[in-house]
Formats: sequence, structure tokens, C-alpha cells
Amino acid sequence: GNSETSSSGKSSQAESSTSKSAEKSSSEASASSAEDVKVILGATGLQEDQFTQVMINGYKDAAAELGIEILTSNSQHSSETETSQINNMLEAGAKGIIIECVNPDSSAAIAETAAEKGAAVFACAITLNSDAVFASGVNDCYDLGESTGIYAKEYFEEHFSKDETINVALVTYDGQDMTGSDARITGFLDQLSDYDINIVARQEGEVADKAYNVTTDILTKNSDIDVFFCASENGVVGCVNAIEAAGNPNNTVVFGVDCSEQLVDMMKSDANILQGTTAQDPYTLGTYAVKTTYDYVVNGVEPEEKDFHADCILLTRSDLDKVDQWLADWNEHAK
Amino acid sequence: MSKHILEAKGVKKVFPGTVALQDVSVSFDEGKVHAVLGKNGSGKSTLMKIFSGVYRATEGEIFLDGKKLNLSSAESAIKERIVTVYQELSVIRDLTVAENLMIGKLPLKRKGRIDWAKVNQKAREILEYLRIDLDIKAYVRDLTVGQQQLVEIAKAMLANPQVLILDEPTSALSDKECENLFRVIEDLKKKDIIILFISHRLQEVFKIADQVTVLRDGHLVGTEKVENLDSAGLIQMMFGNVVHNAKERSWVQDEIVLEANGITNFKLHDISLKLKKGEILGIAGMLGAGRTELLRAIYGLDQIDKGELILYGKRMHKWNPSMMRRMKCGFTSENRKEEGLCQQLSIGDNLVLANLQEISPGNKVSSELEKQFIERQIQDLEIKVADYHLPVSLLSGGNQQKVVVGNWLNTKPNILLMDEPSRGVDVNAKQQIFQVMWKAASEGVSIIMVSSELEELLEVCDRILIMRNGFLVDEKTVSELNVTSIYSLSMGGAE
Amino acid sequence: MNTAKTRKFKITDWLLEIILLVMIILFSLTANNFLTVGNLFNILRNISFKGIIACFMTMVIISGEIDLSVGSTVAFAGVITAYVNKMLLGAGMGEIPAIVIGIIAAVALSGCVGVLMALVITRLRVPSFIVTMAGMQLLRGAALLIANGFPIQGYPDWFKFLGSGYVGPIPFPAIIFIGFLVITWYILKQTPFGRSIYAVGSNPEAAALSGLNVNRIKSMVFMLTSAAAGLAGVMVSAQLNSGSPNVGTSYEMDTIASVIIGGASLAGGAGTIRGTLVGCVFTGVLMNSMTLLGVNDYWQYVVRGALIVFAVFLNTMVRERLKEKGY
Amino acid sequence: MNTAKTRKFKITDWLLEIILLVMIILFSLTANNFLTVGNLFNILRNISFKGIIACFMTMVIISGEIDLSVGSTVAFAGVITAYVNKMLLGAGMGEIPAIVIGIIAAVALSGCVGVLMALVITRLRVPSFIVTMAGMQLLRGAALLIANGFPIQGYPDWFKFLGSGYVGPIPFPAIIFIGFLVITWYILKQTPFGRSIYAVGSNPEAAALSGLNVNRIKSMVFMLTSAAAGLAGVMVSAQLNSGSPNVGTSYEMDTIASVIIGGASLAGGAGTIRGTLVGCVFTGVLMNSMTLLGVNDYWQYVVRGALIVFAVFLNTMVRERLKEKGY
Ligand SMILES: Nc1ncnc2c1ncn2[C@@H]1O[C@H](COP(=O)(O)OP(=O)(O)OP(=O)(O)O)[C@@H](O)[C@H]1O
Ligand SMILES: Nc1ncnc2c1ncn2[C@@H]1O[C@H](COP(=O)(O)OP(=O)(O)OP(=O)(O)O)[C@@H](O)[C@H]1O
Ligand SMILES: [Mg+2]
Ligand SMILES: [Mg+2]
Repeated sequence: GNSETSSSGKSSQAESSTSKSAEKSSSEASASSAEDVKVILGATGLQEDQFTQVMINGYKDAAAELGIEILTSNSQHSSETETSQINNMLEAGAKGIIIECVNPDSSAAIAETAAEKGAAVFACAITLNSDAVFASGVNDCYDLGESTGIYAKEYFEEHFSKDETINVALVTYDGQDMTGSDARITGFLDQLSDYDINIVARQEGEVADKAYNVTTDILTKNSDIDVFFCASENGVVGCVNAIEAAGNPNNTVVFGVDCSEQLVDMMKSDANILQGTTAQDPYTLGTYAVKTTYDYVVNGVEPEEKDFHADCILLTRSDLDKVDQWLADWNEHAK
Repeated sequence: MSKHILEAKGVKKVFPGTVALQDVSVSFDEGKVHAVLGKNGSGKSTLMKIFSGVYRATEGEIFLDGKKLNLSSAESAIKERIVTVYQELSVIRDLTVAENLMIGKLPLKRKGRIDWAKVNQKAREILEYLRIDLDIKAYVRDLTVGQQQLVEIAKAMLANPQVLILDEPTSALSDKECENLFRVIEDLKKKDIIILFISHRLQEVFKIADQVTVLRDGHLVGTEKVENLDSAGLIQMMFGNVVHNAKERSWVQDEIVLEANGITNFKLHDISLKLKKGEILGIAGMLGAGRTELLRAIYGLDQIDKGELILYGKRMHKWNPSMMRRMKCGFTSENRKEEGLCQQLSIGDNLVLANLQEISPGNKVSSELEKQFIERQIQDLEIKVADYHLPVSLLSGGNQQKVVVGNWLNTKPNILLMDEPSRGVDVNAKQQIFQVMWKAASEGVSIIMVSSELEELLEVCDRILIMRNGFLVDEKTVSELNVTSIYSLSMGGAE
Repeated sequence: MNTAKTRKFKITDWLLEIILLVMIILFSLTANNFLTVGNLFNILRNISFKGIIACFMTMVIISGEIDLSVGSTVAFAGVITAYVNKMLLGAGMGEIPAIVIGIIAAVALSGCVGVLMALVITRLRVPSFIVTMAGMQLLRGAALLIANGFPIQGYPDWFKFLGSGYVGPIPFPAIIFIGFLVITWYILKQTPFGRSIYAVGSNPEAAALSGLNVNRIKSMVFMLTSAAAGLAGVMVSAQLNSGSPNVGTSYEMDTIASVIIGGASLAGGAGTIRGTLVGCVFTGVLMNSMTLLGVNDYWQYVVRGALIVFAVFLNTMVRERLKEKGY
Repeated sequence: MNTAKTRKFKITDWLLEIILLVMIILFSLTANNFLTVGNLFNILRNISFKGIIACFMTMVIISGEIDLSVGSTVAFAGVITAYVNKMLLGAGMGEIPAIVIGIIAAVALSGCVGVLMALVITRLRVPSFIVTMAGMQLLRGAALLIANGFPIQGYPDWFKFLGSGYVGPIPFPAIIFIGFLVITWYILKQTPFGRSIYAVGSNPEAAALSGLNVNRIKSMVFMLTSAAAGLAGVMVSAQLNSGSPNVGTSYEMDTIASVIIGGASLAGGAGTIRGTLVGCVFTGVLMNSMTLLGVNDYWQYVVRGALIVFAVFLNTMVRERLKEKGY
């Protein structure tokens, strides 16, 4: 039951916010009237992973519903590619730009450029530190880490005592995006301040195959690691597989961020390695972003919530029903 | 004013595994042409490269006008006006003729800008002076080997040399160009320049040199005035004793193994020829007559627009080198550096390059067989090697040429197309190669041989074709010809 | 080479340009807004940063070497500029001197790194592939360490101009790019240094025997390239209004690809600035029109890959065919 | 080449191995747990996938070409295996035949792509850098399209063995790697095909004149390399228990680096499997010990870059010096 309230609750929230603002229809920032000109929005995503893919599906479904055109592209974690692509979209006549930004600070400049050229800028999934953004809808990285951290604390209460030293290893994506990676880790660790945490390793594993190798190396270095925290889905895939392949003599457990079908399988697996992770809801974010931007651009409706925070969906071994529900939603949106 | 003089005192040069020069003390003075002679691998090029700053002597010193030279690079030698034409072509293929002539000293206008007008004018002047007919804006990669050699010679002349070193400048030239070169050398002699000249063509030595210096196995044998020598005496100095076997007979049989009809392409015009079993067919012609192109077309290296090729009575369709190789037909290139050898690979590898199948029964290379093949050629051709596992690039020029020939002799071919097979090879080794060719012919192998040395053609061949400007102009048996008649035929004059 | 002007127009000399033109016409017909002045300048702006580097990469490749470090140099230089600027501002220096010193420091340091790499390549005779790959790692590491992984901020507002300003309708980076095109074209065609680069790449031994100082020439080329990458890095950081250690990834591959599409050969000795310009425009147009056409990301990979091969194929193969026929 | 055995031990022949040994000893002294059987096998496992590819990349580089597509091939093959497996399972086929057909399809398709690229390179004469870079894009695009961006699931549990199983103490991928080392060593040293690869890379004209079919030899090399990358892709996907379109990034650079550290030259004609093995172990040891020493990620970049140059420098420079002295 919990899952339904969380995921559908949020989408209804998004819907209600758009419908309400449509009713208001005050037009202060309106750039064009809807009917005669075809509305184009542009959206950049970060990479070809599932998260972005589902979010793009959200964009597209919402755009189809509204009868507008949406251009999408992929910045591959590169600020300059992002800049070029947004410039291209602006030239293509995009009236709104939805950015899943490469970096909250260094993407601000292009957001401002877009705003100067008269496009409405919406920050999607990742906060963008700029006044040019008229609204945002994000899953805050700190919140994501925090959500998993809260569950980890519950787990610790059951399995560890407060005076024992707990060895924790971190698999990050620092090199790709320090800001996000670090926020997730801080969010996670902040919840565990009551415990004697010993960070034995912090290594990059931004792709699954690298995360696998890094994990085996870390396990070699310290055979007595109690907990891995992986800041991204790729990290979890590599890490859990590596631990399982090593036979897991120390009964190491893994906490993660993000979710996918494979992570669901891991949570259900008897190997009992992945304990919990916090999923985001990119589909809701995607539809919310398009609808809000459309309303703002075409109808001049200011969003009700300037900084919409999507719910973090905590998924754990202890509530597999919720996990199943999440997967069902996910698969529906993944097509 | 005293005479300019270039000296070496107690020079020794050691390469890993070889002592190339040992205690060489010699001096060369101005106003003369000093021929430096010796068989392949005797250390001539090494000595020249010490003078031109490429190598540093392991021991000993060199002096110019009594001043000790401390050369660290080619650049520093050029600053001393010691200019060298190297044995192995060192042109820059991606630059034009004019740029090649002046690279390193391109004249400037203001603002560091090249003065192209001056470049072109100077280039034209020097080519005119040398009577070389070349487009100065052509890219060097499009020139023939002989033309590239001419570019190098012209480049050296332009450098205003004090010492001019010519390491086998004539090996790729035909008689006309040689004449021009000699005329220029005579000119330079008058300008108090020290001229060092290396060649394996003894008649040239007698024609142009004033003094000869002979090296043998890295040691200085001696220096002698040319007047005091005859060819036998010179050979005696270089080799000790040489067996000179004349060709005993001809082995031509009636069977026609190769027939080309109406071969036409960008260079060749309607060329037809027949090659009989056991025949050695020579092709004579001036530089750029299209001799190389003819061999390339027959071997399937260049496309042809018209014409047919019949091998052993079978008409060939769209033939290419690997097909020709399977039909037991071989080709030795005149350009050993660019086309003949895999420079990084070992001497041994290069000797079995065309034979990989033969030394690999069951598709596995048999090191036993490989060794046999390699050692047979090293022995037959007397290739001077310390260890055949060393890279072929370390061999002296003449020995590299032997490797090119050996690679093909190893395949036991039925037909061999040989483009300048004796290029850069010493008198003795030349005899060895001829012996091997004759032996092959006596066993029924047919050979087409291109050579710029007319004497050589007369000595080796049974029949000679004469090419001019892409046309086959004449065909004679050896007995009908002598050097002057071939020369005038290829030049287009009357006999 | 120096006399193209005196010779007749030959279709084979302009094949790549013709292919590009056909492509542009096709895109004009299919992609909305493609053929607008705004969009064309936009494409020019998009390719400027990589273009600046590609001009010098052309020299590197003509000289027979390769430089994989340029992308990291871009990040490094941006971080240095921002770091020095922030430090000097913190120490109470004025806005303008702080940033000028920052820029100078960034470009000079990048140039020094280039010289260092060149020394290792020429003196210690380590292949440039390895040295510059190591340089790529080192510089990325240095950028991350200095910035501690986060973008460094603190530029004055007007500094943006360097990266995203306009002079009339023309983007400022495009002006710099065009400037560098002219300069590198001049160097390669009209100066002895430029001609020596061809010589060195075509046949290093022969070049040395002709009295050229091969090591010095290569070092110059690497230094210029690194400095240019540093300058591009400064401009990228101006554009992003911060010195970020994560920028510049894939710059090396993209610039090398443009240079090779332009007809240069990794074996050295061949390549022109005109070709590189066409290569840059080609990739820029491709990227832009894919977005304008709304092509799915995944298909973009496929289409881009296929088109690049196709263009180079046309350029090499058709040129040969035509040449044989005497065009 | 073929007769090292008959000659005496020469220190210059073993320099790279000695450098590696010194490094291993240093790490044993400083990094805990470095010198344990478990860790050594762990290193071997970590380098196996790239190692398999590096064996064939050695051939590519000896032949004077380059292959940038291997990383994408890894992703492509993994996705194909998983996709075919899932499809066949869905159609009611048994576990074993489904996966076997999946593997065969993946490796065969990869090999076909290799042949296609080789055709473009040899027949249409487009440089391999461009062709394989396009191949890299195309294959990545294809993998993403087939998987729609998501990892494909559905492997039976035992299939993991291929990627992370052990035979006794020895990791299964390491066994495959060692197998390929032996095979490629044999090919290069003992077969006419292998010998011709050296000739083709050293001087294609001379090779062609000697009757070798240069195009066919190059095509074979590209086909084998792509197929090997495909096999590595299958194993990576087994290891990760899913066919993911995002894996394999940087495989091309890493394998090329290993090959070049091992003494091969991008100019072609030189390179050995022994050297490549040392190159792979070298990078593997470096990565592993950095983690074991707990070196900060950013410093890792710096240290790795410096050490690689240092090793290659020692290998080239010191070898020359020693040779001059007659060792
Ligand atoms: N770089 C090198 N490394 C090792 N050995 C060398 C090197 N250069 C030359 N040699 C050896 O030194 C000896 C002398 O070679 P050099 O080239 O001086 O002979 P040469 O008299 O010019 O012969 P040729 O008439 O064939 O040109 C030869 O045995 C050759 O193999
Ligand atoms: N690939 C080519 N395309 C166009 N012209 C060419 C090409 N190769 C050679 N030529 C020209 O063909 C002419 C004949 O050269 P060729 O090599 O046949 O002469 P040759 O008689 O063998 O002389 P050499 O003694 O120099 O070998 C030269 O003028 C050369 O510039
Ligand atoms: Mg010589
Ligand atoms: Mg010829």
C-alpha cells in the first residue's frame, strides 16, 4: 500500500498542480499564444541510462498529450555539449528548455543564455543554481542518500551495536559529478552519525564493469567490510555481483541509490546482499516538467511550487510488495 | 693560402655486434675527386656519415682545414658546409621538388614569410644548371627513383658545399644523367671544393676520379692516384682476388612462358613482348622511359587500360601480385627502401617474406626449414651479416639489395622480373648475382631484367628490348649490340 | 602547393567541400530553422572551441604525432584561471588584473605542460600516444585536485563575453576561431617552420639529414597545441562562468576526427587547415541538424557514425576515381 | 624473432619484466594484502576481459592499423546475448540452447561487424581510425537501440560462471585469457599468417610485392579482434548478470595503451604478445595497488599517468643505453 501512495500520490500532485495553474491562466510571462504556432520544447538529459530514458519517456508522453513537439538530446556529462545542444534547440525555436544539468553551477551560464533568448528554463531532476530557472522538479541527491541512510540506520540497529566499529566502503561517481555523488554520500552517512563508522575506501565506479573491479580490489584490501554504499545504480550492479562472486565470507551488505529491474532481482535474491535502495521517479519528473513548462510558456501560469521535490521511493528487502509495485510502474513507463 | 683539407685520424666506429671502421686515417684535399671504394659493407657509408655528423666516431677525430670538427648532428655538419647525398634516398615525399631542394634554408621575405618567387627561381636555376627536366612544383612522391636521386643531387649543389659527399649518386641514374652529373662535378672541382665520391661502377671511377681510397672490412687499404691504377689493380685492392666468370652460353628454350600483348596504361603504349623459357631478357632505356612501369604492369601492381597477359599459355584475368606469386612469378623492386624490404623486420624475416607458405608445412612455421632457406641465401649471395636476427635496416646498402634478391631466389620462381637487381652492389657481389641468375636460367627460369648499366645488360642478357618514353622501340639480340648502339637507340638518335 | 592559385579549378580539389555543401542543402530542406543566419552562427559558435584546438592538432598530426591530452588541458586551464582569479580576488586584487593574471597563468602553464610532454617524447623517446595519454590523466587529476571536484566560481559578470559574447551577430569565440584558422594556415603554408612540420612528419630521418632540428620542431608544435587548448579552456570556463574540472572530455577524439576527416593522415606528412575547417564544420552541422531534426539519441550515434565514414569514403575513393579520369 | 630461445639471456630483452617486478616488490612492501595468492588472481581476473581484447589489438597494431570500436563491441555483444537469450526463452526454448545461441549470435555478429569495417578500410580505403571510430558510434547506438537503454535481464544463474566463476583458485576469465595469450602468441610466432601481419604492418608495399594478400590479412585481423571483443562482451555481461548497453567504455584506449606499453608501435610492424601481457599486468597491478593503498581517486589519475610514462621511458631509453654498452 505504501508504494501506491508514494508514486501515484506524487503524480497526482503533479497533475493537480498543472490543472490548477491552467485554470488560473494569468499571462505575465507568456511568450506566445498557443494555437497558431507549434510549441517546441527542448530537453537535455545526462546519459543513456535508464533513469534518463524513463524521464524522456515522461517528456514524450506529456508532449504527445499536449500536442507539442519536444526535442531531446544527451549531454553525456559534458557541459560544453550541453551548451551546444541547448543553443541548437534555441535555434530550432524551442520556447522552453528543460535541463537535467551537468552541474548545478557550471550549467547556470547556459540557463541564463536561454532565458535571455526568451525561453523558459526548467531544471529537471537536478537542482540548477540560477535565477534564470523559473521552476524546478528534482529528486535531491542529499534526500536520496538520506532516504537510504534512514533505512540503513534501522538495519544497523538490528545488526550492529553502537560501540562496535563498522567498516564502510563507498563506490562513487566522483569523477563524473562530484556534486551529486558527494551529496548522496553525505546524505547517507549523516543518518549514521550515532555509529562508529570507519570509511575504509572511497573509489570511483561510475560504470558497472569498473565498479565490479573496484569492489574486488576493496574486498582484497579489507576482507572485513561490513557495508558498501553505492552512490548510483551502476555502482550497485558491479558491487553486488562482485561480492556475490567472491562468496561473501564476511556477509557484507550493500545499500544503494537508484533502482532498476536488476536491483529488484538483487533485493529478492537469497544472496541477501543488497538491502535497500532509494528509487527516484523520473517519469513523474518528466511529465511534470513538460506540463509545467507548457503551462508557463503558453498559458503564462506560474507553477504552484517553484521547487517541486519528487518523493524518494525507499525500496527494501523488508517490503518486497512495494518493490514489486515499483517495478510494475517502472516497466510501464520504460517502454 | 693553403689548401682545404678534410681528415680522419684514427677513426673507429663500433656498432652493436660489428666493428664498421677500424683505425682509419685518411685525408682528402680540395680540387680533386676522391673516389672511396670497397666492397659492400666495407664501411664507406659509415665513414661518410661520420663526416656528415650522422654518426659519432667511437674513437678518433675528424678535422677540416686542421680544425677539429665536433659534429653532433647533420645540422651541425651542414653549418660547416659539409653536404652529403646519402646512399639511401632521403627525400621528403610529401613536399614538392622545390621545397625539397631548399628545406632547412627556405629564403624569407619580411615577417618570416617564405619568398616563394625566390624559391622557385633558385630551384629552376639549379635544375637548369644540372640539365634536369623536372616540374619544380611536382610532389616528390610522384617521381621515379632516378628522379628522386636527381633531386637529392641538386639539393646538395644548392647548399653551397665546402665538402661534397656523394654516396653512390649514380646507382639509380642512367648514362645521360651520369654524364650531366660528371660535367657538374668537373665544374665544382675548379672551385676548391673537396669532393668524395662512392660508386661500384668502376668505369665511372676511371672517368671522373683523381684519387682512390680503398676500404676493406673497415680497414684502410690505401690511397692511390688513378693514373697509377688499372681496373685489375683496383679490384685487387678492393677484394684481393676476384673470379670473373663470363657467361658460357645461352639456355634459351623454345617454350614461351610469358607473353604480353598491347599493354597500355598511363605510361605505357601498346607494349608487346614474349619471354622464352630459360631466357634472360634485358630492357634498356633512359630514366623515365617506363621500364619500371612495364614490370609493374606485368606483375599486376599498376592497372592497365588495355592489353593482355598470357602466362604459360594461359590468359590471365585481373591479375595481382599474390596471383602472380602463386604462378611462380617473382618481382624485385628497384626501390628497396620503400618497396623491397620491411625495415623493422629482421634480415631472416625479409629473406623468407615471399616464402612463408614453403617454410610452413602444416601451416606452422618450421624454424628448421626457415633457417635452411635463410642460410642458403646468405651463403649463395655472401650477404655480410653478424646475426640474421638483426633488423635489415642495419645492413649496408649493397647487402640490403642482396636480401631483396635472395627473398625471391628462395621461392624457386619460374619467372623473375628484376628491376635494377645490382643497384648498389659491389663488383664482386654483382658477379655472384649474375652467377645465380645464370644458374637459374640454366635450370629453366626466365628472367626479365631492367638495368641502367648497359655493360651489365650486355654481359647478362640473351636479348635486349629498348624502351623510349613509354614505347617499345627496338629489339635486338646481344650480339647485335654494343654500349654505344644501345645508348643511341635509347636516346632516340640514329646508330 | 604554393601555386594552387595559378592552377585551374579541379573538382577533385574541392570534393570534401562539395560533399559538405550537398549535406547542408539536404539539411536545409528537411530541418526547420536550419538555414537561418542565427543557426549558422550558432553552429560556428558550437565548433569554435574544438576548432581552435583542431587547428593545432592538424600540426601535431602532420608532424606524425598525436596529442590525447587536449581535453584534459581544457579542464585544467579553466580550473587554473578560476582558481588564480579567486585567489587573487581573495587577496584583494582588482577584478581585471586578477582575471588577466589567471588567463596568463592558465595558458602559460598549459604551454609548459606541452613542452614537458614534448621533451619526454623527443628526448626520452617515449611514443606520443603514451605520453599524451599520461598527460591526459595527469592534467585531469590535477584539475580535479585543485578544484577538489567542484566547479570554481567567482568570475566577474563581463568575463562571460569571452565564451558567449557576440560582436554584432558574430559570436566572439567564432572570431577567435577564425583568427586561429588564418594564423595556422599562414604558419603551415607560408613559413619555413610550417613547411618543416610537413618534412618532419613525412620523413623524420630525411628531415634531420636536411639539417632540420626535428626535436625542436616537434616541441614547438606540442607547445602551441597545449597553449591553444589552454586558451580554449579559458574560453570554455568563461562560457560556463566557472572553472569546472569535468569539461573537455572527448575533445581529443573529436578534434582528431575532424582533422582526419579533413584529409590528414595519422602517418604524418599530410593535412591542411582548409581540410580541418571542413572537418569541423562537417561534424558541427551533423550535430546541429540531428538535434533540429529531433532524431532519437540512439539513432544519432548510428547516423553520425555512418555519415562520417560515408563522407571520408566519398572524399578518398571518388577523388581517386575522378583523378584517374583526369578531373 | 623466432629464435630467442637459442640465444643467451640478455638483460635488455627482459627490461620491461624487470621493471614490473620491481614495481610489484615495491607494492608488496607498501600495500597490505597485495602479495597474496587471492589478490594476484584477483588482478588476473580484473585484467582478463581487456586482456583478451588486447591480445588481438596487438595484431591490429602490428598490422599498422587501429581499432577504436572494441569497447562498443563489448556492450553490443552483451546486449545481443541477453536479447537473443530472452527472446528464445520467451519463445519457449530451453535454458541451455537459448544462451548458447545467444553467445554464438553475439560473437558471430561482432565478427561480421569486424569484417565490414575491414572491407571499408581495405576496399574503400578509409583510414581505420575513422572507420572504427564510426564503428564505435554505430555499435554503441545499436546496443542502446536494441536494449532501449536498459540492461536486459534473464540469464540463468549458472551463466554467471563465465564471468565470475572459479576453477579451483583460478578465475574462469583468467583461464580464457591465458588460452588466448597462448593462441595469439602461437599465431604471431608460428604461423605464416602471423608472420605476414608483421610484414604487412612494417611495409605494406613490400608485403604486397612478396605476394601477400594485404587486404585479406587485414580483414582477418579485424574480424578476429571484433569477435574476441564480442566474446569479452559476453563474459562481461555474464559477470554483471545482464546485458547492459553502457559497459565497455574506455576499453579501446586501455587496451591500446597496454599494447603500446608492451613495446608495440602505432606505426606498425612491431609488437609481441609477451609485451602486451606485461602491459596488461602492469596496468592491472597499478589499478589494484592504488585501491589497496587507498589512494584518493584524483591522485590515482596523476600517479597512474606518471608511472606509465616512467615505465615506458625506462624500457625504451635504458634499453638503448644498455645495448650500446653491449648488454
Ligand atoms: N646503424 C648500424 N648498426 C649496426 N651495424 C651497422 C649500422 N650501419 C652499418 N652497419 C654495419 O657496418 C658495416 C659497414 O656498413 P657501410 O654501410 O658503411 O658499408 P658500405 O661500405 O657503405 O657498403 P655498401 O657498398 O653496401 O653501401 C656493415 O657490416 C653494416 O652492416
Ligand atoms: N603513379 C604515377 N602516376 C603518374 N605518373 C607516374 C606515376 N609513376 C610514375 N609516373 C611517371 O612515369 C614516368 C616514367 O617512370 P618509370 O619509373 O617508368 O621510369 P623508368 O624507366 O623505370 O626509370 P627509372 O630508371 O627511374 O626507374 C615518370 O616521368 C614518372 O613521373
Ligand atoms: Mg654504403
Ligand atoms: Mg626504373
